[in-house]
Amino acid sequence: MSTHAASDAIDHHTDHTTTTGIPNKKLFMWAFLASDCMFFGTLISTHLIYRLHQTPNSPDPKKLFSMDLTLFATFVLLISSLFVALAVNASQKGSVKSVRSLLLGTIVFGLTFLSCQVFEYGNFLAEGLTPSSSMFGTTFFTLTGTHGCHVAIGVLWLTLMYIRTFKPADERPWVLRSLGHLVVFAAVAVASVTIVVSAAHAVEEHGFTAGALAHAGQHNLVLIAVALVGYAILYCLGRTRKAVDFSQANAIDIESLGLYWHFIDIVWIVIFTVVYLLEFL
Amino acid sequence: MEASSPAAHAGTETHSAPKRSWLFTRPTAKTGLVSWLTTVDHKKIGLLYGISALFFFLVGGFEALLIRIQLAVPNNTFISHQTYNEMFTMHATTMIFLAVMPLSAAFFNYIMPLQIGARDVAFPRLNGFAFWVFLVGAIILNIGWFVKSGAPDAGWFGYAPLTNKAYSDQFSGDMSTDLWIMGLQILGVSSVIGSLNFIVTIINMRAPGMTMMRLPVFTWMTLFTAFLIILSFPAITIALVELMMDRSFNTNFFEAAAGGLPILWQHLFWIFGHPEVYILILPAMGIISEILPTFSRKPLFGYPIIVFSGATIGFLGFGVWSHHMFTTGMGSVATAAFSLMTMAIAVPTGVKIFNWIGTLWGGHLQMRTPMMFALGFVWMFMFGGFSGIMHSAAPADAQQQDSYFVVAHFHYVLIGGSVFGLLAGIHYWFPLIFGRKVSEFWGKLSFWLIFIGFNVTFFPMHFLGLNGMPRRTAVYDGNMGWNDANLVATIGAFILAIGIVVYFAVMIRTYFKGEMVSIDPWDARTLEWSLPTPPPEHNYDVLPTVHARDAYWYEKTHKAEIAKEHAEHAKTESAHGGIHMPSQSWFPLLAAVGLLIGAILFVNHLFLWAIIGGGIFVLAVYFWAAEGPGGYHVHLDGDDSHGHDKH
Amino acid sequence: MSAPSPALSSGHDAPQESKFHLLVQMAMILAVMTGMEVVLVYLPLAKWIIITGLMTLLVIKFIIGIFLFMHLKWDKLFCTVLFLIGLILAGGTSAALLALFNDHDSVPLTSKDLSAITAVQTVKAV
Amino acid sequence: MSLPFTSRSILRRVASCAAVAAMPLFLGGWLNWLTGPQSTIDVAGPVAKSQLDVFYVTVWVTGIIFVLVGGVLTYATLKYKARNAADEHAPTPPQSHGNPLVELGLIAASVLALVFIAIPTLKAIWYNYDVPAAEKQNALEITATGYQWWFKFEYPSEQIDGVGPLTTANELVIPAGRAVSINLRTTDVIHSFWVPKLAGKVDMIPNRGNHLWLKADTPGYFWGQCAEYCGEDHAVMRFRVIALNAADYATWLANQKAPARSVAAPDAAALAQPISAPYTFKNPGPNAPGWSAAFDADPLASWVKQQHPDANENPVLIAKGRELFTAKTCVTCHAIRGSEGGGAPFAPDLTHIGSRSTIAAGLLENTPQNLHRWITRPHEVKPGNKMYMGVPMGGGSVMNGYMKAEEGRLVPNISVSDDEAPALVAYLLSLK
Ligand code: HEA
Ligand code: HEA
Ligand code: HEC
Ligand code: CUA
Ligand SMILES: [Cu+2]
Repeated sequence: MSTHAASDAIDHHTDHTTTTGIPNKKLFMWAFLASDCMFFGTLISTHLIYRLHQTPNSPDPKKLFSMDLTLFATFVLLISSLFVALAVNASQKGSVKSVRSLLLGTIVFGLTFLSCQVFEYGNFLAEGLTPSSSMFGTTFFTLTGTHGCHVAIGVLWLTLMYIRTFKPADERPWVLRSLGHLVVFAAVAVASVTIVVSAAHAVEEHGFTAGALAHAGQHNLVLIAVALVGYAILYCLGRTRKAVDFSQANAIDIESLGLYWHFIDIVWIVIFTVVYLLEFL
Repeated sequence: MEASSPAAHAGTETHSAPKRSWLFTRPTAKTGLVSWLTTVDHKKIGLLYGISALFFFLVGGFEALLIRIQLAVPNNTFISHQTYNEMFTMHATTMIFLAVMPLSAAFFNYIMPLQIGARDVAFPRLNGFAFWVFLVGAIILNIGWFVKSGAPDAGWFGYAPLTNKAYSDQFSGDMSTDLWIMGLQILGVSSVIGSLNFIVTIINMRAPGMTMMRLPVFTWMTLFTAFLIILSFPAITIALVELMMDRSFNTNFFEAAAGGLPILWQHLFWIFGHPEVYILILPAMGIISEILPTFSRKPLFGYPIIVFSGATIGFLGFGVWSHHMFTTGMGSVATAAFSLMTMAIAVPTGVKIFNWIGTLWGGHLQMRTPMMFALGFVWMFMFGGFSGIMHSAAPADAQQQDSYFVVAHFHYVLIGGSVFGLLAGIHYWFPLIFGRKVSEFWGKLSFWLIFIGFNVTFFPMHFLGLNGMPRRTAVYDGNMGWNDANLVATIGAFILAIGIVVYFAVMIRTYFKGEMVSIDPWDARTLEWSLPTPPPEHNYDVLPTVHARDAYWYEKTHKAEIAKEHAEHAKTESAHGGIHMPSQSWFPLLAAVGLLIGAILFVNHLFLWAIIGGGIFVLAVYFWAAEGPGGYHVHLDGDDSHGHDKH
Repeated sequence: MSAPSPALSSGHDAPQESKFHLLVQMAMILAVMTGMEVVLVYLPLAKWIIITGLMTLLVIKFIIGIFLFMHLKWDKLFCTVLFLIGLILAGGTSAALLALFNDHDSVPLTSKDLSAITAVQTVKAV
Repeated sequence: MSLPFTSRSILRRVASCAAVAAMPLFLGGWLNWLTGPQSTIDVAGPVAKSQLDVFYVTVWVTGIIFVLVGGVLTYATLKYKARNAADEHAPTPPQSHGNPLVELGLIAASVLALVFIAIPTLKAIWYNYDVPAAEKQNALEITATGYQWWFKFEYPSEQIDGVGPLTTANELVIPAGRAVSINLRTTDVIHSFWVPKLAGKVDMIPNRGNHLWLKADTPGYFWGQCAEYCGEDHAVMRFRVIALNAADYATWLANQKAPARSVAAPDAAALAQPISAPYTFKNPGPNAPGWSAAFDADPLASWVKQQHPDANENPVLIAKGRELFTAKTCVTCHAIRGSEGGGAPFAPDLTHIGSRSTIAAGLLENTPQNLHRWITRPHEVKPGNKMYMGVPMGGGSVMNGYMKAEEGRLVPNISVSDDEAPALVAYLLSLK
């Protein structure tokens, strides 16, 4: 709670204003994650229970799942997890620059993961598997969708944190600009994801050829334009040279975010094994 | 109220540098509507919880009276089947989620930080948010009364597939079940957020010297309750999500024809539901564990064991859920396992009872009203616990499940237990909170009316159950041998209602006209009583240092030592810039409003529009984060030498 | 309550540097283990061996995740305890649920294998 | 501070007077309040008996503990209570903190007490689960299916050629002294099968193959009721179980397996005559009871009487009723085997409705008055019942009943007037 200026050696593992020395935010996150264990525990159990007793019309997940895609998504999430871990590390050393790039990296990988999921959903829907078509669809979409929502919230949080690092040190009005930043960010993210997913679909259909890519590009000209303009704006917004109000003292914020992100990653590790791999036996 | 407090006439000064956008101008009103809407003071939030809870207690009680009138005589036509079903659904939902839980939360908020010697909870704005979200949930649940679809009517545990669209929605657009789902979901969010806050507060915000094994038992029970909440609510959250998916997006979770398992709902619900009943009782046990020592003038007997048994009850409580499902054909092994686990809970619970008696033993019992309610609690809870044990024997329960025997059991533990405990707590802490004391005569009169009315209402229900009367039945025939007991129960309910009315009338009168008291009217033992009444906004002028378990009792017996210590600490504290207090904020309220708008649109199946609400919510949270915790310093008039420092 | 321990501030900077490498290495180990999992699935081994293997790998990944990536190793023990309460309860609840639904009394009427089971029962009864 | 002593003693006196006054109520009530037709105490079969025995064990164990703990509590309260001003201001008692030995002893005692409960509990759980092996061979199998808001009973061992198993509704007839194994099914929501005097309940859960077993020691007539909340009419979803000795059971079976009784129709001239109803109908209003003390005096005998055709039955009315039954589209839902159409599985089989002692799911006794009331005003008897509202068939389609949905509103579809009803009543009652 202390608002005194950061002394030169901040101890990131103990907060001397609290009784136990554990920073409040960290304790809060761990308690929340304990709760989230029950959340995902019951949700995954639901899926497994329905897998245990399949209905006769149940589709064969082995035929639907794409091991390549899932594996790719898993690695993507793993790398994003590493990035966020490094971001925490960097923030504790107070290097705002590397925090920013690491956060950006996490965001990119988080979005890539979401793109994979969108892509996968698209394939499943095309194969006729919908949330209401069968029990497998119901539990699969609900489980992975809930996880995906957690990832999306995580990406939003990461983005806000990223923008937060630009908060000027003086009390200049900054909120509106930050909101603009966020909106452009969101537009770019949505546009990029859409483009990538449609490119992936094109590649899947026609093979990895220039023609396929060009075809996908043609269909998404507007989006590509939006994305390019957006990137330019983001680049400008990211060029602040002024002093910012972000220091080692904020490491705990990054760390809380990191805890959340890692946990989602770990949940995915569980999902990867019990929802995907087990079906291949 | 704050103004009348002796120490609170204080200079304040904001923390942060001057140039702030109007968006982030922190509200500073200390009285009036705005002060309540933007408050982050745990005591004000506690009062908000308390008042809402008591209001809903009356509403729930009113619904109960309608139930009792309908059942007074056989084949009654006072209300229709449909209305009756709405009544018991809403009665239970209201009593559990809108009355007892928030009333417990009121005590957690008001008393717990005082007991651990803190100035506020760990996340003050989050605390305000939890309350507003609670109110949103309460509103959503009760909208049904005012719209065409009617109030929720699927029973308080909403067994699938009765909640599926096919059965709740057969001939008309019925959104009452959607309201129920959304209301509970939102209440869950509120409870979990509040509980996370309490956990962090208790672990991290204790005054120096307040080790865990010196925590007052009420604080311990707050901690356990908070843990039960954060660990059990996720199960119902998932169940409600699945149900919501079924209703809104045509998934199959509980669609038997598509392979859905309605029994899964029961498991998920009771994985939450059984811990929930301990969520309802542990706070009351905590209150009782404060009152009995105070009025016996002795420390709590077997403190460590009481604490440990609280933890055991909480933990075991997660392993017994299927005792609500003994009649669902689980198979012998599962039934036996849950039967034995349930019985095991009697041991730690018994330990508490024994220790409370041990506390009385050899004491000087002062029979004040809170003490009467506390003793009433011990008797009635024990009685209800015994019928719980009868349920836990699965073969016997096959005859009792869904009969009035269960209704008797749970009202004994819920009213005789939770409600008695909470009513005792109101009496006990009233002088601290409002500086006035309830008249003993009227207090005791209300106690006896409630006690007698309660027993006359619910004792006969054991017989009704054993005589085969199923619960949730709007009418019964006159040839079943149930007429007398039902009539007696209805009469009892009215005695009980009179008792409650007396109780409330006395409270209101006392608030305005009651006998004024000064510090520590009961000669109590825990820290909160060292405060002036009502406590100032910053609670403690000087943060206390705790030397023993009954901290205030120790202070009273070591006056000189403590005075010296206080003086020293006061000096250091003002050298550090005075007392730091968190700033008020609009954003918790705003975020909750966003939630309300989104939820209402969602239950009307306007999914895209609901995003508006979500947007308001996200924006409010964003501003909340951007405005930062803020804060200002209070400088007590007493030590002017340190004056209004520049910061 | 807790006195500031002198060890903490001294052992501060050096481990930070090595922590970077540690984290990168851990990510690589996790990646390798994920690869192993996938390979394991396709190996011609008995089902129970594969499942045991998968679960072991899962647990190890989980532990690396929480202790190293999530810093539990360096944090106060209480954080670990706090999280484990949730984890153990969730694990226990899930296990109990699966056991309950695995019981033959719980085989749903729509189950694919119900016919198989009734067949077995009739064979036994005869 | 302290209370005026006078008012305290007045309070106490009032309280004890009330307690004394209540005593006979509770003690006398004990008997009256536990012997109803759905009593779980006054049992009539081995399953209910085993459950009752466990219950008594719990009552004894907890009762003794209650007396002991309550006694100590009372003693402590009375002994240590401050009675006067001197007590109030006495110096504080010794600040003692606890006694581990006492605690451990009490914990051990509690565990011991629980063991006493646990052993019979475990035994009974296994006993209740299924018919004992020795009786399995001889057991009768029944399939009971819950519908919103009535019960269907099928006898898989009693197949009728070209039809399937013998099917009845709302009254389950079983042989006394023989174990009955009941499969519990439902097609809509959860219901629960509960005949307190014979056995504790087991739920009927969608997509779940539950079962229970029970046995009636002697012939008798038993009340049962749905015990899981199942929607609007849960309160009036009842049924009966009739246990007969072997010979009576065989007779009953033979009669039930036969097609519906057909009363020879009189000639056309007789049919053309207007016939006045053999009774005058008085509408008793919604929720009015449908039972009579005369029936309850000896329900089994009353049931037996119901098996035989009424001596004064009027063939003209019956024939008219039979026509109406088709004309009013009752046949689309109800099966009357051997005469009108096949009916549908979601409505009670009416082949032998005249021989049942109750209608509308055990709610009303099967008398002309009550039948009349039911078929003219089903919604007053059972608001929202599916015969009135129509039966949902899944996928949003509905088999229309007395009402049908039109443009989102319910409009009348079938109506049976008070003048038409006597014919239908006569016909239905003739189906013995
Ligand atoms: C405050 C809430 C509360 C509390 C504390 C309890 C406490 C207990 N409950 Fe209760 N219960 C409910 C609220 C509560 N219950 C509700 C709301 C329902 C119904 C839900 C619904 O269907 O709507 C319910 C239903 C319910 C059922 C399901 C009944 C059914 O539907 O068929 C069962 C079954 O086992 C049960 C058992 C118990 C037991 C064993 C305890 C034990 O914790 C009690 C332990 C206490 C004692 C035993 C007394 C003191 C002990 C001693 C003096 C020691 C010595 C004693 C012995 C050795 C026996 N309860
Ligand atoms: C904490 C929980 C709690 C509390 C306090 C109560 C309190 C009461 N309950 Fe409740 N009850 C439940 C929880 C609770 N109940 C639950 C969980 C169920 C199961 C529901 C289900 O099956 O789904 C249930 C069901 C239930 C039934 C069974 C219904 C059925 O199965 O058909 C009955 C029947 O008598 C009943 C009666 C009462 C009575 C008379 C009170 C009394 O104690 C109430 C006392 C209070 C008052 C009498 C208020 C007095 C106020 C006024 C007179 C003023 C009114 C003014 C305004 C509204 C402005 N309750
Ligand atoms: C939509 C289908 C439907 C139609 C049409 C219908 N019924 Fe019914 N009937 C039912 C259902 C469903 C019940 C069970 C109602 C209950 O008890 O909740 C029932 C119950 C009965 C019963 C009581 C049966 C018992 O065993 O308790 C009688 C008698 C009866 N109907 C007669 C009639 C007559 C006469 C008509 C025509 C005028 C008719 N029904 C038309 C569906 C129908
Ligand atoms: Cu069927 Cu209640
Ligand atoms: Cu329970």
